[in-house]
Amino acid sequence: MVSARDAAWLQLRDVRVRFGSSDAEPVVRVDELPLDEREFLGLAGESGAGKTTVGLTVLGLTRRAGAHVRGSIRLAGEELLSMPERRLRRLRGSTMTLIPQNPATAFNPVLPVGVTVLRTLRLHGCSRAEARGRAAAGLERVGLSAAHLDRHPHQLSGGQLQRVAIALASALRTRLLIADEPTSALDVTAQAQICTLLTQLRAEHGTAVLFISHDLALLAGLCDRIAVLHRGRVIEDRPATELVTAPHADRTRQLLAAAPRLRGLPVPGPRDRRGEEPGDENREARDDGYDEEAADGASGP
Amino acid sequence: MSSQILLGSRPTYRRRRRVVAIVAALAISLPAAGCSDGGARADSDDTFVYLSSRGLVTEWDPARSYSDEVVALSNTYETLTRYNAGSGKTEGVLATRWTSSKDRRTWTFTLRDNVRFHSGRPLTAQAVKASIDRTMRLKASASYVWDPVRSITPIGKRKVRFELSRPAQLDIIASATYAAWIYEVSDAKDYYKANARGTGPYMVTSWNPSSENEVQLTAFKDYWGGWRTNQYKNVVFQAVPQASTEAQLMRSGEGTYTGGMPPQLLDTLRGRPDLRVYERPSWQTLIGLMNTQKKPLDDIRVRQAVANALDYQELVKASRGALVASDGVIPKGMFGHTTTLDLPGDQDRARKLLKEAGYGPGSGRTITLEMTYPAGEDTVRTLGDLMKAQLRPFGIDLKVEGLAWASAQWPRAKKKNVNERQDIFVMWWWPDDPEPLSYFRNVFRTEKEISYNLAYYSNPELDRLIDSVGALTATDPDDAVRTYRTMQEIIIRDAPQLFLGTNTYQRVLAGDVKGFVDNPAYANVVFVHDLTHH
Amino acid sequence: MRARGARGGRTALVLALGGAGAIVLVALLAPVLAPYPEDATGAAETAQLLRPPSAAHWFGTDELGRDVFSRVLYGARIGPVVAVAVVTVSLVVGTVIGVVAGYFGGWIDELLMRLTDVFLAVPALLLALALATVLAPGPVGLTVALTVTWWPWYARLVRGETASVVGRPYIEACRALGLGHRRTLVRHVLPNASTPLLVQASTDVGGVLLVASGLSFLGLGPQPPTPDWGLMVEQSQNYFTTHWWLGTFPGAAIMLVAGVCFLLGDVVRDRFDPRHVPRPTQRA
Amino acid sequence: MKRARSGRGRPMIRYAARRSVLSALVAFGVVVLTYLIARVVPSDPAGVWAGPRASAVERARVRAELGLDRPVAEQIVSYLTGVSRGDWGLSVLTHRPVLTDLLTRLPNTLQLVLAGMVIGLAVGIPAGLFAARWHGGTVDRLVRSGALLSAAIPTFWLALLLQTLIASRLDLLPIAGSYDRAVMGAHPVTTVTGLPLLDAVLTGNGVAATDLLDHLLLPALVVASYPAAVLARMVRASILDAVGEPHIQMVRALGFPERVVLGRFALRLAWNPVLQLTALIFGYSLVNTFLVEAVFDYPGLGRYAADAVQSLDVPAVVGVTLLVALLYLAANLAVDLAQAALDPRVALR
Repeated sequence: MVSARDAAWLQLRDVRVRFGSSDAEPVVRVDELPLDEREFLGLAGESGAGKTTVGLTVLGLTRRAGAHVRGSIRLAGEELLSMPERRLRRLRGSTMTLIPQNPATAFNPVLPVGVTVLRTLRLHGCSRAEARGRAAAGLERVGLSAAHLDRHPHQLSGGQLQRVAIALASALRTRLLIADEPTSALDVTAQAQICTLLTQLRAEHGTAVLFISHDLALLAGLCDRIAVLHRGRVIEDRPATELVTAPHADRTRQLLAAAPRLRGLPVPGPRDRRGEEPGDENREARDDGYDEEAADGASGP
Repeated sequence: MSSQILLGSRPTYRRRRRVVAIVAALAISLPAAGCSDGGARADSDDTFVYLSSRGLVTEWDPARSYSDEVVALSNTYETLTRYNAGSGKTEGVLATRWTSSKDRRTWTFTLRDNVRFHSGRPLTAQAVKASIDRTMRLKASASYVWDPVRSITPIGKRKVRFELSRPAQLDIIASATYAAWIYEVSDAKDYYKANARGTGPYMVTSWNPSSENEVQLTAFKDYWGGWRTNQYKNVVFQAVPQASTEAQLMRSGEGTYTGGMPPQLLDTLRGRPDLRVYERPSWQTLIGLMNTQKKPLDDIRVRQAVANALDYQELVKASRGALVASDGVIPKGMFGHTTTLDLPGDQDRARKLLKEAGYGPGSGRTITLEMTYPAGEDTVRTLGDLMKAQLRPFGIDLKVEGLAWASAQWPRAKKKNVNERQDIFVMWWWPDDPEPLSYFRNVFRTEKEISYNLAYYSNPELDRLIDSVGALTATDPDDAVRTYRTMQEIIIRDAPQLFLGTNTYQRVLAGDVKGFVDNPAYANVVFVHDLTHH
Repeated sequence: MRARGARGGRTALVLALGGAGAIVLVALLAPVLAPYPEDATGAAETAQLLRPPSAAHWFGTDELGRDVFSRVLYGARIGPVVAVAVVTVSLVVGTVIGVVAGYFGGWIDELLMRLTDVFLAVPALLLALALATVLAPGPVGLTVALTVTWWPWYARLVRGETASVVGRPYIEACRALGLGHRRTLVRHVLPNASTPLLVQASTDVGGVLLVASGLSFLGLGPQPPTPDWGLMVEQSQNYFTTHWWLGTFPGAAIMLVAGVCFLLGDVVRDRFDPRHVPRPTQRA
Repeated sequence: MKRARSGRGRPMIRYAARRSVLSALVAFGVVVLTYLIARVVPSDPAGVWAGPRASAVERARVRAELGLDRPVAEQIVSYLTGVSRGDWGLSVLTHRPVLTDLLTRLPNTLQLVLAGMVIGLAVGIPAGLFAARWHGGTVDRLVRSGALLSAAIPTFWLALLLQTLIASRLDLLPIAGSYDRAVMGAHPVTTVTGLPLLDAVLTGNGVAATDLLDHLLLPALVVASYPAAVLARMVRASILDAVGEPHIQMVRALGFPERVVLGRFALRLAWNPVLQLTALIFGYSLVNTFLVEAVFDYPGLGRYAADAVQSLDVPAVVGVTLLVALLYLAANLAVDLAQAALDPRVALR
């Protein structure tokens, strides 16, 4: 790889993530994965390839699940892996955050969504009034209104909830979004809307996005670059169009074959509904080595 | 309260307060507790705190009261006379002197001057007549003690004459624990409620049933006996169900008197300088009544065998001070008492009797006996377990059951079907007046409707003696003593009763109380006006 | 972490099963194990009153000179047996009522469930208290009183499980195939309800023991000289400050047995129903 | 938006109405049940009333006065109509209206139960939280075994142990009772709410409050033992259950410290089960106080019930049962409604 990449804004190097014991077979073996500001990086791969683990590792959330992480992840020159939890925590939300897979389960079901939104803004230094203002502005930008803050998750649609999540990221002026299959639970219209909003976000705040999906067609239409993950390794990392039109690796080809609908077309399209099956998520979570409670909970209420 | 007690209790009190202050500060923010221990305890000095194990007053009417409230009412009401168990004589209370005709059928009582009721009205001969008449008319409580009285006539304001239908010792009757109080009479509804209509040294200030400090009495200013500074001006009756709590309250100086305490707890109070333990035998006897109408105890030999099989010394020992051995039916200190009776307790004889009756070890027949006792009596329960162990070698299986007196033990004893009744009925007996007659008349006289003859015993010879001995006591005391002896011998011979023991009163009082006399004629009553402190 | 969880689970399993086994053994072998078996059945030894624990009397002697250790051992034949009996009978009664309510639904369900509501609205200890005063004091009366208060819990549990199973396609299929009610119930409905029942029952043995001991403590259980633990604690009440050993050991025995039952319930639950959020066992 | 709001209000009202009607039905059933039980008791209320040594004549008089000579069916009917009018009959033991007796005793018991529940919640919830936070660690193991023990410990035995150790041996707290007579005599409490401790605090009567608290602490600790245990277990399980949920992952990714993630977001999910449990525990504790009061001589409903049971005071036994059942039903109803308010999904079910 080119040495200029060393200066990338976010740089993963020799990252090994193991679950169970420190000498177990690593589930993630990423030798190198850079991401620049404003860049959209698609992270593709079949279920169990370790996509989500990479995303959570960047956020520093795999350690909590009992993972052993080695290597280096630098963000704007700062090493995240050796960073004390307290500082890392401050980066979460403000500098980087997660756009969840299934918005219906990503908000506390017994709290109005506004509670989470406002509390987050206040956590990152907003005053009460400031938080309200920013939240309202963010919501308007995504086509919602401040009134939606009083709603409980079950009173909002999946697309609306996902827009709330993006509005929050926008209000926080987050620089790095880990979007973990953010559209897999949504219908086509909502999917398109979300992708548009993410692009808008980049335009306004220079946000970089690590977009995790197994849908190469979707990634191809949205991302600058796509990295394909297989068994925890990056087997291909190239500009999006290049990768879609002329894949090098067999796995990439297989992935493309799995999404045959709109090969090469840079338009987000409909996709299969696999991601909606809880069992599937479970399997992935468990392969990633989460502890039992976490895995169990993932199936949602 | 003596300085000793204050000094003794203060440090612990302080310590307690500090801990609580910490806890309080943690738990809730209390307003600053600017309290002084001394101020809080100021009123205890002239308050006599009577601890009792259960709620006290269920009946305020002095003509109907027949239960625990007697300990309170005896301080608010007075009788014409009071029996002094020490001297064996009656002493004047509302009456100053009394005379009787030779045949003991006419009695004249002279009333004390300057006695006033709590209402302020003076005590008159007319009032005495009215109150005793009402008590007799209501036929409640122990009003039967007045049965010999045919008429009451006031003579002037100060004298009352009683005409009797048979000879009787009326000065003793007039000193009875229940139904002998002199009070103001009214038909008004709730006239006798949470108050006193008597002449006694104390008036009722508050009654909070089902609260801890149930009854509070305060001094009656115009009491004829007058007031000195070191007398108790207030009396509180505090219900404390747990004996261990009573012990603690006595130790901390919060209680002035407690009447009954298990031996192991009493031991922890002995020898303390701030407390004093008074012990004396009472007139309260623990008796086991054997069912003379139900197999197998209908067989006199089996009854005698059971009576002889028990080891009474061991029972007394197991009671650890709560009991002394009984000398017979009549307890020590009472008219007619004798120590020379031939009481059962011969185990060899028990074996022989059982063999004759066809029971006992080796006969292949076991006797199963059901014994009931009033629930809540720790000592009796212990004795029951011990009796069971003692009777086992004799081939007798004793089943011991503690039952609530009024709702289970007594009703069961009165069941129509004899076979549903118990075999042995254990209870305490004590007299309503200072005469031994009730130990026989109430318990062993033939009864048409069952009341207390729970041995279901009937002996015409004994009945005849019971009917005559009352009058005899009044006219020929020596003959009466002989008669009582014969009566006791009959009971021992026919064995309807087990002489389990006589209760020893064990009272604990604050060490500075002076003048306390435990009078068995008034079970558990403390005449607080008689006491002084400091 | 997973390894540790498993190891912790195994320790609990060993503790629970070992404890339960030990309790059963003690109950069975009490006459052999007790140094003074006659002390548990109504002997008295007035030469040995209230001796503190010693080599001869491990738990000391009581107010009648009886060996507390022997009595505590014999106590394993009373409280725990009552508890097991109560749970067993309640289980049977509750299951029948619950299955009937859940399977047939409609007004039968409504009627039976309102009936259980009435029973459940009166806390068990209180209802048992009222009942125990009616019934003759003793282990049998205690068992009856507690059973009357306990069955509604199982009835409700079984009804819920049954109702949830009844809606499933294979039961519909059973009905469509013309299988009899009884056969459908026994073959297909009951097995589904058995796991939560088993979990609840093992926990409840401990709960019932505690309530039964409470009633004994209030004097509504077995009568003296029965070496029932609750009764022994009650009898020791006025001795507690001066002769601690009288009440401490029987009380500890109750705690031990109840603890083992609860642990057993946890272990069974972890085995069969790992996602369970515990519901409190009814103790009052 | 309008649609959503009205949609939320209506099920709530319907839900509340339905729950209230059901509660009333159950309450009626409880009256019948308790009366039937009490009627089976072969007792002699007149004998209790007239005293242990009353004559047959006197007992007959009392029997007629109390209406006990009438047919049983007639007695039940008159009892039921009486209850609805607030006349719960006369206690044969105290000779006073049962309702008056009960209301005299209720504040102490309520105070005890509430104090116990407060301690139980204050200990149980944090304990469960800590156990979940350090799941699998030493804290967790301590909490779990502690909870197991305090659920398994017989209430009356714990009461005796604490009484002996803390009150009797160490003399740190009073051994029994609900107040010190001397203190109350010098600093009487003005009645505001009826709960003595609360009243003392409200009226700024520090001395009395301290004394009342002194007496309340040990019994309340005993009452708290079981609630604390169950709550700790429940909170721990609910939080562990929630930890794997995506929304917990989400708030972590938003930068909340673990303390807030568990203590605010995950615990919020446990509110409903905790509430439900609290109602159940309330009923349990109400009756559990019977045993606690028996040991600590605390003059509440429990001791009243024990006395009533002992002397087969039928109207009193029925009265206590009814009152406790009503309180329990009321608590359940309140919790059901609170639950529906906290989690709007409940009312829709």
